[in-house]
Amino acid sequence: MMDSPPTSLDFSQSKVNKDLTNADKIEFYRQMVRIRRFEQTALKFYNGGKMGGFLHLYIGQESVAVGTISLCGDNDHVITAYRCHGHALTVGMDMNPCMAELYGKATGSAKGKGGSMHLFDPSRNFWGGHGIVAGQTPLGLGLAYAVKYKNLQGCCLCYMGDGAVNQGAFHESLNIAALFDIPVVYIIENNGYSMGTSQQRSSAYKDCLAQRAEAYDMDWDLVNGEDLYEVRAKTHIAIERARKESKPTVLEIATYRYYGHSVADANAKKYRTPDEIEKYKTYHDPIRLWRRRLIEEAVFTDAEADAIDKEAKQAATDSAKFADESPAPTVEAIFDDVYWETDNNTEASKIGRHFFND
Amino acid sequence: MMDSPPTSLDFSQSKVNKDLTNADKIEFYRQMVRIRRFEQTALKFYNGGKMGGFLHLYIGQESVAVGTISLCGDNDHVITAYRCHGHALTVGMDMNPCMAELYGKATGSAKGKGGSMHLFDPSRNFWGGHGIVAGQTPLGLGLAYAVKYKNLQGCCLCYMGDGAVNQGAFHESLNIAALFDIPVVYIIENNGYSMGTSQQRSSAYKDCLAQRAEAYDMDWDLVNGEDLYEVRAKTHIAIERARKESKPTVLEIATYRYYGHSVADANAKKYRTPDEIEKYKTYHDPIRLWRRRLIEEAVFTDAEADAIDKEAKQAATDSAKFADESPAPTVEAIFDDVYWETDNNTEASKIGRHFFND
Amino acid sequence: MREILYRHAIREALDEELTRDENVVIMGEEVAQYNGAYKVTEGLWEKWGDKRIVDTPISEAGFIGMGIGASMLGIRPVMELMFWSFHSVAFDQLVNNAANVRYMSGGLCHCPIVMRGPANGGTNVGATHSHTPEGLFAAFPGLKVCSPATPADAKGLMKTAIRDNDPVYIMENTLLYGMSGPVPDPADGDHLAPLGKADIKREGSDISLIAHGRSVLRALEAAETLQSEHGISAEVLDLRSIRPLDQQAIIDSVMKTNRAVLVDESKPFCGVSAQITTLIQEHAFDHLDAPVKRVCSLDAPAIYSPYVEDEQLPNPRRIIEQVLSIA
Amino acid sequence: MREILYRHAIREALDEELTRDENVVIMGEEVAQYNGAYKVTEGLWEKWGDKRIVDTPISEAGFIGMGIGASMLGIRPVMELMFWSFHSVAFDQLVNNAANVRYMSGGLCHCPIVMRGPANGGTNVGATHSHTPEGLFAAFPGLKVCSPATPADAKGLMKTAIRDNDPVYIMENTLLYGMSGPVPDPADGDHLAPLGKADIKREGSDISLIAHGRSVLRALEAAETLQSEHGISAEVLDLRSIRPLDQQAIIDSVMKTNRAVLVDESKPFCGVSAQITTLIQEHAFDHLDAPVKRVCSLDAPAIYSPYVEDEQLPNPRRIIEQVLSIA
Ligand SMILES: Cc1ncc(C[n+]2csc(CCOP(=O)(O)OP(=O)(O)O)c2C)c(N)n1
Ligand SMILES: Cc1ncc(C[n+]2csc(CCOP(=O)(O)OP(=O)(O)O)c2C)c(N)n1
Ligand SMILES: [Mg+2]
Ligand SMILES: [Mg+2]
Repeated sequence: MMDSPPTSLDFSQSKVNKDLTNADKIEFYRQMVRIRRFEQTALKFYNGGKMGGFLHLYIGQESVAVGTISLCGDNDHVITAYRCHGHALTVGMDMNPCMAELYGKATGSAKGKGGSMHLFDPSRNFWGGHGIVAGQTPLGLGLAYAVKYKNLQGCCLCYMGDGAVNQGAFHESLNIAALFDIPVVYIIENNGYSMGTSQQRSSAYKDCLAQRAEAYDMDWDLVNGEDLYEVRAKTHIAIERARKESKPTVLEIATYRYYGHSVADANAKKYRTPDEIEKYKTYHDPIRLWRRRLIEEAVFTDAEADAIDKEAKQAATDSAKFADESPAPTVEAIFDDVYWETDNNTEASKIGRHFFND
Repeated sequence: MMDSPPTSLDFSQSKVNKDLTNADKIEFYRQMVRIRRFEQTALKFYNGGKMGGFLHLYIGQESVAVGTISLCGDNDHVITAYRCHGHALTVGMDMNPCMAELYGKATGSAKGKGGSMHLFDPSRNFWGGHGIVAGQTPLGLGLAYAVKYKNLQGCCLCYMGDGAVNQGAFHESLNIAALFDIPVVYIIENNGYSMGTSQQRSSAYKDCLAQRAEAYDMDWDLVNGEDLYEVRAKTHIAIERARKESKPTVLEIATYRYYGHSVADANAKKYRTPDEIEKYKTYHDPIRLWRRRLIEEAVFTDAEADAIDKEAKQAATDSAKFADESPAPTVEAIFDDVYWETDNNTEASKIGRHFFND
Repeated sequence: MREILYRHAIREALDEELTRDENVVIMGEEVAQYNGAYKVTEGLWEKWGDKRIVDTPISEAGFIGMGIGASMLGIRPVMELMFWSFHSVAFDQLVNNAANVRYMSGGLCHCPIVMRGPANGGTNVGATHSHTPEGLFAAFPGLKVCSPATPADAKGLMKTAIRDNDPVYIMENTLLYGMSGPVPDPADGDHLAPLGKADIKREGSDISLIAHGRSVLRALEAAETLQSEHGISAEVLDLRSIRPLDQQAIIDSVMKTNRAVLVDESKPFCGVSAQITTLIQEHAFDHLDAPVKRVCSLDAPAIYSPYVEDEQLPNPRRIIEQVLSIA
Repeated sequence: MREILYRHAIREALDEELTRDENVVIMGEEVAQYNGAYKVTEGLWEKWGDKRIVDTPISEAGFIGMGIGASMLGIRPVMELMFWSFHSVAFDQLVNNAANVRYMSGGLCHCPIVMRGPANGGTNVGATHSHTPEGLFAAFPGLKVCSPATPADAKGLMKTAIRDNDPVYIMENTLLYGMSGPVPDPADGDHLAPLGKADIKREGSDISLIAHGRSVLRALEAAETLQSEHGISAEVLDLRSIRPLDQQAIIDSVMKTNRAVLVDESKPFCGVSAQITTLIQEHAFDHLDAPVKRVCSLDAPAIYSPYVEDEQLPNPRRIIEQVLSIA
């Protein structure tokens, strides 16, 4: 994680990165900044009592979602766990429905039904946002299975945390993925901790977690998440393997979260030293590093970068205003979205009783 | 499995085998033969309509239970799946309660409540007989945990089939075993098939299934199950590792079952060629090989071996008679053995209603 | 009408739907090359091949979750649980992902999947293999559950379920697989049975026996005896579908007979029968001449012994006893 | 009497039992070094160390199964589920191994284990984190289930559960953790509350409100309003234990008031309230002046929105509405 040795390879020269236009590179910056600004704003209003439940911030991990999803095409799908804001914004969801979802408003992407852990946008091939640790890993397998079933060339990127690798469903999924040649790419976003438990205290492993793939004769790789070029280069290999050979991969991307497990995490600074957090922020922050890199490459200027930042901040603020002013769901709406058939008032929905409130 | 190359090492010279007396060696023969005769008798009466449900025969695999359990001491525990007759007899259960359990009689080891899949004898450190594939693997972990918790030097041998390795609970158990240094020895009895599905069609793996242990930085070994000496030698290492270092191991023991998955398996000769079965019986039968070995070693004569066989056959026949003549459980007995407290008529059992038949 | 076996009725349903919709895929342990542990899928792999009929490893959470994920992208998986009892190792996928994904996404995802397999006691396979979880799953809004008692209903409900756009869990019965009954000829058109519609399997006026699955047959047996030996005319209402539930049919029957005995193979505590009792007492309170009685499996884990297991299940003797206690 | 928080009452129970019996071990995610996700186990790791207070990986099936196996050898594990909702990934261990191992072994094994953790809605954590599975588990013979509403009961039931020789599943409530109430001083002796004994939390004569867990508090609120605004004297019976169940107390109360409204945070279909309704209508049929009514969580997956979740749960308004409909 934060002590990963500086990469010796320069991944900017990988084909998939060399082909990038300046506009592409700036767009990645913009996406990362938008995630951060969105979440900082969310944090502020969460603390201000505008939201309920949990708020799991992605801040510090932005390069993972942005780097990996930047490689996705029309037939590629994305599914993740509850720490899902970054993926949601990167696939292209607007801030407004995302923020409104956090607020629990009717204008939220899930009409206020899902909350922070459950952002979804199937129109952008984004299948959530899932709260049960590793519960999404078989679903990701299924999305990829469907892509293959339909004879499409595509894959599913299925994200999870380092703590999630110890759920049985993930292992069942790995075996099936390898056995059936399913084009799924499992991405372990290894931020070093599952809640207050360090990787060392939760997982037995030899060199790294991704290596567990070997048990299933599956390819894997370890990625330094602070370098967007490396994330893209290595993920690209996995995605191509999925698309072209219909073979799965496990990627482990070393990253870090700046905040607690969720905003409610009272111990965030107990199980990690403030020093550890500061060190990461200073030397490994993916946004800072990318910005520096783009300036070095003369892709943009400091001023241009600042403008992007300002714009992101404004968009986030606007989304909070939008959310705040949006209507809450009605109590009646509790009964919508349970059954497709009742929602669509089909013949099937008219036979028998579906709901039982008395 | 049947094509495993002949072992180059002579495991009879391992310390744990060299220390064996002739009586010990004969006892192993006796145990294996007793399993086979018991099951042949069970098969006959199952086909004669004396039992219900399933009957999963262990015939062909006898050397696994006998070889491994022969190493157990007072603080070692055994738990297995539904194919449990071999383990039950080897830990020392009498044939009578075992056969009566198959018959569903009140004199059965579980009073007719468990049936063929659920033989138990905690007084002999034998914890079943479990029907849900891999469901026993966390229990085995717990038994070993308890041994360690009590500061005893011992372990738990936890058996499962080759198909069971793809259940999530097993992987969760492996991680915990390695992480917590639990003295559990997982023994995969690899008979090549889970029902009608060959190992190749159910599992993705590199060289073998036990190798999955590497994912957890755990020791493992591959064992040729037809050689009792090898089974003992390699299992002994694992058991010592558990007892002395409190470290888990995964052992994969190559073996074979002669009959179908259960007696009801109509396809037993479809997914395997008759030739494959015959070849194993002829060249790899563990009882036949052991007998030949002991004759070569001049441990016993053919006539003595036959006498043991005859005795086992008689004991099996007697147990069927015992079972047949035993009383069935009463309908009232259905409500016993649900709660410890009601069984023991404790204070706690007298407060509130525990059963709800109206 | 031609008579076919319950298992063949289901197979026919699967085969017809495989033909109708190329997105239908059958998945489960031993469903393909082995022909199904209970031969429900016999011959389908030979006919349809590897793509449409898929053998899976013993990884229920993994492959059922895979089916759910695939269904979100428009595949229509029909997943066999070799026994419904094995729901326990896939419970999260079954009750969280399948039931909630539509809700948590605000209606953006849907999950047109069918889970099927046998769910019953009576075959001496003991406590871990004899669950009847109709009520367990019907308790989760988002799921639909049905339990056919006859070959015709088994076929009709299966076909409807596969076309339904919500997750439908169909609980069959190993003891029914070998029973035959009339099923309309495919030549006469699609045979569909609606979810949510109960079926009066026997008309009667003195008491309502309300049941589902194999209990319907036990209730019919009891009804014969009640008529011939006690002069009691029992109506037998087959729920067929537990959720959606044909509440109206239940209430109508009880309003006619003023008495009800529920026959339900699940355990009594919080079983389907508890839910039906609650509905009856609420919606037909003034029409009840006696408390609703229940005949469930005796309240202990399923016993193995072939000598007594039958007594643990609802049987005509126990049904008649309850009827006589209130008639 | 001193007042302490519900969470501290539980901690005190754990601490006392850790002291009393060296075989008691606390296990779960974040229970040790982190002090528990909801601080129930705060300070215990510091006091008792690694052997007695064990942090586990996120492997519920694995570690709960481990606890069950250990309990068979005489350890007395108290397992924390960070949320009871996570039962779904450990269901097989919870309902097959823990509930059946005694039965399938003919009484040779026993399983003195406690599973505990919060089981409730109302904290805006959505459909996968808001299960109230009291009825779900009580449906399995072999298991015991309780759900304390007050700090005193939380402590007393916990201590009894740890000493009980059967598996006991205790469903707490995150919204109650921060509430305080009188709990007897340890100096005055062991404070134990029996499983299977309901507690009248408020005497009344016109109607019985029967509840458990946090619903008891909602029922008490409703009772106050019923008295002050409608002159209706409501009795509030706190079940405390769902299995074993104090059926007598339920029947006694209904025989006195002739009317009952059940308040139960679980979903209505096959919930605890359905079981209680069934018992009441059977055992107090002639004493009921009106149908038993229920106030459950509205029958949809738990909604996230803080603006409406409270309306999905039983609340005084909805309780009063049901009472007035039959009073
Ligand atoms: C099955 C299950 N168990 C426990 C939890 C509670 N929980 C939520 S997140 C979490 C930690 C997960 O850590 P990790 O996988 O590393 O992801 P991260 O939070 O670091 O992104 C835990 C224990 C849960 N949601 N689901
Ligand atoms: C969770 C679960 N899924 C499916 C089954 C049905 N089943 C029982 S045994 C078996 C095959 C297991 O094969 P293997 O593990 O190789 O053991 P073997 O029978 O060869 O000893 C299956 C699929 C089950 N009992 N439990
Ligand atoms: Mg993490
Ligand atoms: Mg096998």
